[in-house]
Amino acid sequence: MTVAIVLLTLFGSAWLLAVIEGWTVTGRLQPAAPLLSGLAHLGRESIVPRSPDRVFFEAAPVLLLVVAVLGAAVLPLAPDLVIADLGTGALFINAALAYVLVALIMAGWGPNGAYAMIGGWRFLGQLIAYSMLIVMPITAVAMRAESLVNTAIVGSQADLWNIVYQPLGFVLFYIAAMALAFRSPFDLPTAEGELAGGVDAEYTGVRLAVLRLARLTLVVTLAAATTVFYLGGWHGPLLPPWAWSLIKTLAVAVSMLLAGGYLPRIREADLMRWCWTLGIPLALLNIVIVGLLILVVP
Amino acid sequence: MTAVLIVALLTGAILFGIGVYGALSQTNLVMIMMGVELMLAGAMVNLVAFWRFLHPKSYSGQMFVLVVMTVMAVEMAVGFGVAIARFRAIGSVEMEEAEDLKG
Amino acid sequence: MGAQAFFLAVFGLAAIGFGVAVFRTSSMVRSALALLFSQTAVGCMFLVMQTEFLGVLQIMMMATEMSIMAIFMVMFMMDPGGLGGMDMTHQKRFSIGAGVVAAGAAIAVALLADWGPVTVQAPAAAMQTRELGHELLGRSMLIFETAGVTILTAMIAATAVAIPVQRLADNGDKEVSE
Amino acid sequence: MIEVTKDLSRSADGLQMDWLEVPFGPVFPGLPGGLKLTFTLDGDGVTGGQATSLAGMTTEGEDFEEVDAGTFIDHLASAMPLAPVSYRLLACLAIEQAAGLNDDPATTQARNAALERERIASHLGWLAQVGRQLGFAWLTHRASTLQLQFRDANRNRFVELEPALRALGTRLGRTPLLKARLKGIGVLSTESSDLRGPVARAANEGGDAWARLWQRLAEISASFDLIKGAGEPELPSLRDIGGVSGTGEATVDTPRGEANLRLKLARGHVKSYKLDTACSHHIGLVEKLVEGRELGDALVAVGSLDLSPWEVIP
Repeated sequence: MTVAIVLLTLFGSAWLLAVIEGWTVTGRLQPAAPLLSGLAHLGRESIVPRSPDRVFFEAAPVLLLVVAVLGAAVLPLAPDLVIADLGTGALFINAALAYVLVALIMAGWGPNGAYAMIGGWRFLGQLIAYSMLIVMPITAVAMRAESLVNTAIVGSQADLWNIVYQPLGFVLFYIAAMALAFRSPFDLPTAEGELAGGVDAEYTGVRLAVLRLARLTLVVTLAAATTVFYLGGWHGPLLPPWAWSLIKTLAVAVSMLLAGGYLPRIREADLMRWCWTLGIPLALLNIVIVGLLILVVP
Repeated sequence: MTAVLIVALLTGAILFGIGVYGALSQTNLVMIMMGVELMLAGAMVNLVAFWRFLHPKSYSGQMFVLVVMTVMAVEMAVGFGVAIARFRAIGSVEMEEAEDLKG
Repeated sequence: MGAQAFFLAVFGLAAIGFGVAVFRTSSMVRSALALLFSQTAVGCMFLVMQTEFLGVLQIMMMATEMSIMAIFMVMFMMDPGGLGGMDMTHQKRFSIGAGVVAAGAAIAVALLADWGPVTVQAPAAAMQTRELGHELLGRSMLIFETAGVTILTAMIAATAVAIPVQRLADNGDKEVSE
Repeated sequence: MIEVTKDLSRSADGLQMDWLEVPFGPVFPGLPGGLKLTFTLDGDGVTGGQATSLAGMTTEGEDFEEVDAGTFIDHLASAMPLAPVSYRLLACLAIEQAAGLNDDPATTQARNAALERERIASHLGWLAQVGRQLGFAWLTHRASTLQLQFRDANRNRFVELEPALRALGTRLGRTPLLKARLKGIGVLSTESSDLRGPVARAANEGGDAWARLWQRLAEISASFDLIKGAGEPELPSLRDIGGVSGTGEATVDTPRGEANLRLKLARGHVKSYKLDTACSHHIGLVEKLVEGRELGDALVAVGSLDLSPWEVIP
């Protein structure tokens, strides 16, 4: 039962996100647009390039979707509304989302195209930049909750949200999450101006529909993770718990979606240099600060 | 109950066997390293099986698994460092063309 | 207990299947990703054996590690796409023999040895993580630190070896690094 | 494997890898349509590049049968869709100079106002294209809407649009990541041969994509003041010259640089002409610009030259 609810909320918010994205791009609010474009994709011809690596070409969009859903499996929407409350839930999110890279390498190598291949391997470089900035803030969050269980993490934020307790960690995690979901300022693998769509340039028909759904669900999962780690999950005054986590997740997801339109794409060399020389020291500083706060302020 | 332990140990043994075959049969340094990775994976399966079914009290078993994971990472890092230097020197990392490294 | 044995066998067969695929495919990236999924199956075996932290760690690490191996394979192999279908092996008979002997020895030990009492119930996952934490920072603090330092030295050594040697401007000084 | 990699060329880090010949074809998003780049890629580093234009004017002056002056002007203007007004003005000046008419101030002022208006529109079009290349959605949307409003705006419409234009300039100055993206990309030193127009003027302030961006923004505001000073901008049209013959030459500073036209007039018909544009020289710069660069930087460098494939005369 909880599985159905969580999946419903996941794909419902992905659909809401698609409506909002359509609204910002075309300026018209059409609730049915995502469904219609999804059906339209089903109707279109699904082209397979010459001598592709067929297994990778077919598996990549599905793997991306499975990874996004798997990541959401450990995120609690309410104290009892979580599919699998694992003992190492916080780490499991990162373990699941590490396969976004595998899906993109498959999507890059599969279609046997120069743009897609370059896009795929570029995301490997991007991973080397952002992966530390996801794990270290999670460590700081787990330190405060003294446990890796997600419900305990949300429970520890009952009186003071983590965004207030460790703002530095929130900023780093938010940036790394956008880099992981290859959203706009970090859309190196699907750079429209440099690689003409890169990784998802070769996909048409039903595979493109699955890929688009997977990318939106990935943003929702990352937004839900940010809510659980930093915005005090289901805590909130009047509304029932699941409503609060839904509102916060949608707010974070929409902000991730729209923040990119106002920034040019970052250079890969800059991304790596700043993440390593600036990001990692800050993340370590964040861990030290949280450690001091826990020990000094009971 | 020991059946589960036996299944785990068999899997570890077979993975180890595949790793040995791979490491010895392949001509390319990178493939040999993949063989070694498979061997280490087989070893790790055995380690976890031993910890889970025989000595769940002493956590040094799990500690050992972490050390094996570190070995995997270190072996890959240094292996690729050497492979890059080798590739720059003679343009190939094939083992059959490595006679010039003989002592 | 039957379910655990069943799932363990399922993931074990998956790991072995992908492991065999690693050396049978001609396409290098497919072989690297086969190894990736073999390691993920091994990670799932850890989860089935209720050692959750190790399983999640294995799954997480192997995704990135094997992807990096994939790009190195593309760099260093003759026909990475595997369209040419070349055979890249030598001394096949000897290695099959060695593989069978190694596996046979391990299987013999597994079957013949008397493993004694097998515990049925493993500690809870959160408790395991806590205990492992105490072990890491308690008794085996030294091992944990040396492992960390070893990774650091390996990173530095690998980068130092991989960086191209700049030809020093040989303005007469002897110390011209080749 | 040694024989496989023996004859491969060595890349920057000394490894012999096989390089890919990848076309960044005539309709690449973010590049002007008709411009075909062929890069030799070593991974995502560019080791060699070559630019050709598929939309350039093929017929040179030779096999050009005589044509009446008016149709010649329309022919030249329609052949250059990215800067029609400037080439119409160029043709009118050249023909009038051939006919020996002296220019009266009123029409010159109106023509210059039209030329400056097109300069603003062309630079806004370039900004929209750079926005699309950098994935900067706001800039693309903003610049293209402004361009449509400016294209055929009369003088009082100009005054209304001025604050929007100033806001665009300041907003670009404050955008994070833009300077890091454009600084030091596509550096063209001052002594590199035959630079023209904004690329040349930006050469002495650092000569990279960042300097070109600010040079074009400065030109937009400079043209803006010129238009406010001059009269009502209206399309340059040919004054009647009757059946005159002679040779004439004219130079106009188009938005992409000085273009020069030399033509021979016979009894009111244009016998032959020789056109030299800025883009035919700038397209030669691409090779040196992209050599040894990362793919993204190479494409941004080519985009910052603001090449118009139509104005490339082979």
